[in-house]
Amino acid sequence: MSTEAKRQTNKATRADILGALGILPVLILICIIFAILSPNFATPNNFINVLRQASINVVLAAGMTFVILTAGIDLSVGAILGASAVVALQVSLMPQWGWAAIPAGLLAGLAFGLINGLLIAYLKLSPFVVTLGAYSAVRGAAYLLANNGQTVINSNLSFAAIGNDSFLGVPWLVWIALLVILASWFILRRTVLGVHVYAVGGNEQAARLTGIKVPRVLLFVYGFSGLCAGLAGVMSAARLYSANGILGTGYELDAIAAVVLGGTSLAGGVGSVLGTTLGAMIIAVLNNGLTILGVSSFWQLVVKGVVIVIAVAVDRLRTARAGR
Amino acid sequence: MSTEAKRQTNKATRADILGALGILPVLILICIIFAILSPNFATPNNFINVLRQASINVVLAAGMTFVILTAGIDLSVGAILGASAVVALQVSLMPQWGWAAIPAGLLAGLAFGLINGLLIAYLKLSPFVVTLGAYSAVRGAAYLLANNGQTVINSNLSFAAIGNDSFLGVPWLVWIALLVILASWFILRRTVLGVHVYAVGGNEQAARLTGIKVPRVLLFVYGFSGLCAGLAGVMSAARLYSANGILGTGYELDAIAAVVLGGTSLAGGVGSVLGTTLGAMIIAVLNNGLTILGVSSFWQLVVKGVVIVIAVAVDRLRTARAGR
Amino acid sequence: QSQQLTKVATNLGSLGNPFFIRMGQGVTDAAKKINPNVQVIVEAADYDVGKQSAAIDNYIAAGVQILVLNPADPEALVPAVKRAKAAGMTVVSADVGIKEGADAIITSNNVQAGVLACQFIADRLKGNGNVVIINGPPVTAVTDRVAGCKQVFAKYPGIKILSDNQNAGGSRDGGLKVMTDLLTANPKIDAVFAINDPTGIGAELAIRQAKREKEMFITAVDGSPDAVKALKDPNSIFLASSAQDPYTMAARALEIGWQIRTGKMKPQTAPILIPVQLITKQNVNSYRGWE
Amino acid sequence: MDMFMEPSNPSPLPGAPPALEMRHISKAFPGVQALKDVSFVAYAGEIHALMGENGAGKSTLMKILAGAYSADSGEIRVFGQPVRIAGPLDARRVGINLIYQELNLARNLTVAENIFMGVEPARSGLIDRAAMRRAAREVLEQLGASFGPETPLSRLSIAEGQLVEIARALMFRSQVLVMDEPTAALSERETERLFELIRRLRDQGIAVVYISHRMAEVYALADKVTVLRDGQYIGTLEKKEINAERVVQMMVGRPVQDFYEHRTARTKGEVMLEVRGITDGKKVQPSSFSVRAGEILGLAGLIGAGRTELARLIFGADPKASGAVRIGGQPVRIQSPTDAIAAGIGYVPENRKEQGLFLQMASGDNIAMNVLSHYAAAGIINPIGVGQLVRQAIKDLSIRVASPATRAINLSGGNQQKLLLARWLAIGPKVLILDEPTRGVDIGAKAEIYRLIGELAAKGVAVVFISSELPEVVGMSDRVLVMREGHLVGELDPARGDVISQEHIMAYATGVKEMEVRA
Ligand SMILES: Nc1ncnc2c1ncn2[C@@H]1O[C@H](COP(=O)(O)OP(=O)(O)OP(=O)(O)O)[C@@H](O)[C@H]1O
Ligand SMILES: Nc1ncnc2c1ncn2[C@@H]1O[C@H](COP(=O)(O)OP(=O)(O)OP(=O)(O)O)[C@@H](O)[C@H]1O
Ligand SMILES: [Mg+2]
Ligand SMILES: [Mg+2]
Repeated sequence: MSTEAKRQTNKATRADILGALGILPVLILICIIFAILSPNFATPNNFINVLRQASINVVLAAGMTFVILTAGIDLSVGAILGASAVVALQVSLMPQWGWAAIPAGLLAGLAFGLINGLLIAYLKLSPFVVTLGAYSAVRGAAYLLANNGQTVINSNLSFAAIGNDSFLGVPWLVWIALLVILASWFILRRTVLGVHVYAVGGNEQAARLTGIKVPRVLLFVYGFSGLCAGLAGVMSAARLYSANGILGTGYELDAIAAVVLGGTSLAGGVGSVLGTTLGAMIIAVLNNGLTILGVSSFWQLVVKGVVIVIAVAVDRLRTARAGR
Repeated sequence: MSTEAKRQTNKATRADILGALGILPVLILICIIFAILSPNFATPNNFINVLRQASINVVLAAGMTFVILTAGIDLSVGAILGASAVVALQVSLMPQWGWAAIPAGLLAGLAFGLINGLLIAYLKLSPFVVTLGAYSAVRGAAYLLANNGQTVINSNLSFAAIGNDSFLGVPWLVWIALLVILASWFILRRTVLGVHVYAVGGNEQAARLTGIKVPRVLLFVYGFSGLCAGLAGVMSAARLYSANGILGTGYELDAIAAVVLGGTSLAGGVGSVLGTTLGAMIIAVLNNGLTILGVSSFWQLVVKGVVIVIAVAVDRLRTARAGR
Repeated sequence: QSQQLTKVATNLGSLGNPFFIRMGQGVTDAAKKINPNVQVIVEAADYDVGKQSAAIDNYIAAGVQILVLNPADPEALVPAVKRAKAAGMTVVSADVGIKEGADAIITSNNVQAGVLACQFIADRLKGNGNVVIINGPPVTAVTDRVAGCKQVFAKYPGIKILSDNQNAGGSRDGGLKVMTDLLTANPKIDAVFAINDPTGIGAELAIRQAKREKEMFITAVDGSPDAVKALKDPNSIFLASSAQDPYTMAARALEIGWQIRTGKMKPQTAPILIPVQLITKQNVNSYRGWE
Repeated sequence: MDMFMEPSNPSPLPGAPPALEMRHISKAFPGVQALKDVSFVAYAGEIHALMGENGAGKSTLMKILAGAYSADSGEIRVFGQPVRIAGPLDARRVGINLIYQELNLARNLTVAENIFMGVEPARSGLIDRAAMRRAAREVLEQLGASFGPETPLSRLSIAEGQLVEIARALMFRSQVLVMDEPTAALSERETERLFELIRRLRDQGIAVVYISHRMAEVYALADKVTVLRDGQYIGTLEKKEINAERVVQMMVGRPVQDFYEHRTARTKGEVMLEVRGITDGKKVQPSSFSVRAGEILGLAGLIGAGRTELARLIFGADPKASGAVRIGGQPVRIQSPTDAIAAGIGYVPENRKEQGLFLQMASGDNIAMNVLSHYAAAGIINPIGVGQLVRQAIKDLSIRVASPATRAINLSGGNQQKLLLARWLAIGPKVLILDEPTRGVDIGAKAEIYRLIGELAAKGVAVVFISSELPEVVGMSDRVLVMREGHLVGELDPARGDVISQEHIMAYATGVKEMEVRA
């Protein structure tokens, strides 16, 4: 690599990181407050713990980032997570097919995502409508797949290690989330497809007029989001040794919140998966810290809502000031 | 009124109705199918029943229509409904203050809505973020207001008639919903403010540069949405003689679905409250008809999701065809 | 009144919980015994009073004859139940009682369930130790259990409740999440009371994750197959569950409803209490379970 | 309703204070000092042209006047009275109206609603639609608009939208009327009509501030010219002092020669693009023509004649009803822009912000967008290759940009247009269709764009050059086709003895002369 190219790469990367940094001060502030208020917060163990708790949301939110970058939205990821987890568990219980559990879970997620994508890309339906429909329909499917609303349990789950073991002291769940972040970052920043994702979100009409196959890009992002939800489903299943139809209810809002906290614009075209990761960390730290402090569930809801708004407001003010 | 003005009025009204009609064939089709499949569906009593069940969603969705017309969104209406219902009940239990229960519920809704509006209009935060924060924070407030997660009950509720009595054979709940529709229609079509709502949704910059006080318009729509949610909370409380913090969970999605089914564009500027009403009717009819047919909850979810997507797709194809 | 049972409905807490799934099956099977062609509507309100009230109106419209209702709230549902009664429906309140209006009430005693599970804790800890209560959605079935539990602990000054205000949503993943954080917050925990089996099993996963299974044990409420499995596992720290029998309870509710409807039994306001039985590692083999 | 237009004051008394006085205005944007101590004076009853390159600060100065921005320092006086303008309504209240450069219209509303946006006639909050319609119709008639007040704006073209903007400004009694490039989207006939109107307004004693990049218009209209450069006031010329060289020199700081002439001797090759009977079954009637390699074919016509639609049909952006396209003699199936690009056709759309640019993305990405896959293996981009391409393009087209990472939104209009040209040059097109490539671009940048087009043709590209600015069509084209109402109605081919002139083009475009195109 020539030095100039390297410099350019570095610059782009730095811009990336700086953009994502928007929310970092808020995250650090929250951590400091919790560390002061509770001696149990700032321990290595709890750090790992927060990472693990963030991991599933990170995976969902990575997929969501792609979707939101194209100015879309995916309300169905929570439902897809549930359905995929159920599929993975059902397959894990089939005598000869246990090995296929993970692929089956991933495929289920991908399939649901592609159906969303087909409707959005080729029938040109609004993403909100399609995934709102899927939010309901896939949730129903999840219950039905779980033998009509039962909880599917497998105490000898072949892939339980994913959910419960560690590698180099870091849980597998965290490694997986890390891998998803890296892969997403790579796709968005280093591939043609990634540039096209930004282009479609930035100006769909212009994208079409420069020959970008917009429907394919859309199909990809919803497929990818579904795949991420499927992976998150497998991760949940591995962690819980079980799955049922209700699993993942409301997770879509956490994923969207992570993306938005991370500075990705709902209008599309602007944002990064690094920001999303920080956004997911804020949510995880809040959940963890407030529980450690013993704040009641009701007050947790209040604090979380207020912090989300403040965090975004701070980011906005900071950007406005820096802009001067 | 001059004849020209009258003609004009008629024309506008007709355009309104035609626009909203988009979804009417779908509604009629669904009704016919249910009527064929179950003798209990097409009875006068059940008709009233469906209207009553639609009423609360209609009120929420009317407020949501204003918000979505400005290209915004209000995810907090379900939570505001819960909090307002709790406030109304708490006040109704105060010895001297029973009469103030309804105003208190409405005011609570209005206040939450105005807080949303202030943050969106003056801090220029994204509506999605603000109301996502409120979704959590107001829900927490609802639990806290209900004496820490209890159910607040008043068996001698002074305004219970609203929820349970009828006038001219039609439940008060339905009259209220009707009133809200008419008022919304009137505001949107006959007042300057209404035109400004459409203008802000159509082109915010143009609205600003022509001297429309965009922040005031936004404050109004979120305040109005909050007020509608407060009213819906009072209606729920009246129907149930009680309220708790969980009340209204997920209602925001039904309200948004009604608006979107009714042909209002999430991009803002296009749509009508008549369409929203039909959208809310579709949702109510589906809930009612599927239950009457004895379809299992799981399949209900599937059918509802699929019908939402199909309804919007049919509308789209119809519009595309007519556009030729 | 028609002597043919054609339409039955049951409206339950949440279909995300195996307990309610079993209740649905109990109602369905019992109704099919009376008339194999009966139509049974099984729905859940997700603890939402408003949704449940609206569902009851739909049952009235559908011409449902017997409703087995698991009220989201014992008082808030009274008006809706009265409407159903006025429309000629027979209403039996199951699992959770209802203040007035029902033809019969058949409940497992949730307060007692909490008492039994927590008495087990108190006994095993010999009245001294740190406990956490993993709470759930704020509905009476849950708050009663917590109340029963606290009644017991109140008698033991040596028992310290470290946490009782965390809502784990009554689910396995919620239990896992909340317990993980509670473990971080509290370096020394001796016992855990979870408001239902899924929460308890989620908590056990968290404890194993933290490798602190030597330190504490868990009790819960339900007696679900899941819990039975854990109780039979010698390594499990899930030691006791206040067993309810949702299937039998729901089936009984339907049968009673049918008897009242056909005049073979009088409506009654006194609740029929299904006693709760604490199953432990010792007696689990004689427990019939939910099957 | 005192805001409505009424015949107003007679010509000003000598020694009367100027209608508008802006003193020592400064304004900074993040990273840009847009205006530095600019003063500007306009008298009642004069048409005062404001000129300057892209980014000189013309629009910013006027937006401050109209209350869209607030100045960092400086003072504004109207007829000698200091006024405080904090918002758009303040400006209107003192009789200042601005027609913005970018259309400020809501496409979801009707024409009348757009005209009255923000100042709807009302009685106690209830809107008076009849009054609104009546007044709107009057103004539209005055402008000779072909549409009524109830027409939904979404049905109008850009040009017609521009008329709505003008109507909006005329609706209210103005002391000062500012028009920021009002003719950018208009063609000759509308422009003529607008000029008549502007002169009438001047004669009624209104001070008209007119911003344009078109020298011919300034000649035709202006009583005075004020020039800005880099946010600074350079000078003001009286009518008799106005001449092109002088103005241009003030604008760019150096002399510029006659820049339209790029019709260098080029060898024209074989027929490269051949269009046969192409039609959308709606606006574009079956059209046939061909362009040779190395030829610049001008495509002229009045606004709404259907040139853009024809170009989009060829490019596959809209579905065709029938017709065929050949490239280099080979039939090609074009159903989407992707197909067209694969066949070697490039298209620079007429509205660069809405249809061309990715404003939030890096300039480099904007340039490389079409050829990313050429610099990628298995979909993974080789940043070195792309970097080289981008830097070369920036150099070749002398695009003024801080770095390839600068977002497109931060570039001036001319440089944005060059980004688009660079994007299409990168694919090495056989055919390039340019739709109004110089719209809203300043003189200096225009000259460079002309040079680029000339070079392209010299390299053997077949160029279709769509423009509403007749001087450049005349100056650039080897051959001219004229469209009217969806038909190709005339051809001016010097090789067959025709003379390419504005008069001939207008004769066809307006239907004075008619002839089917020689295929
Ligand atoms: N809202 C804004 N934010 C930041 N910079 C701006 C903004 N508006 C204008 N500028 C910058 O201010 C300078 C002056 O711009 P302005 O639009 O006034 O130029 P102009 O003379 O009207 O150019 P043109 O002929 O292209 O319309 C430019 O450098 C421009 O990039
Ligand atoms: N009736 C219409 N409905 C929708 N879009 C229109 C309509 N008329 C024009 N447009 C669009 O508006 C844009 C610009 O309109 P304009 O009047 O410049 O059309 P045009 O036919 O391209 O004119 P010209 O032939 O002079 O280029 C074009 O993209 C065109 O597609
Ligand atoms: Mg300008
Ligand atoms: Mg055009």
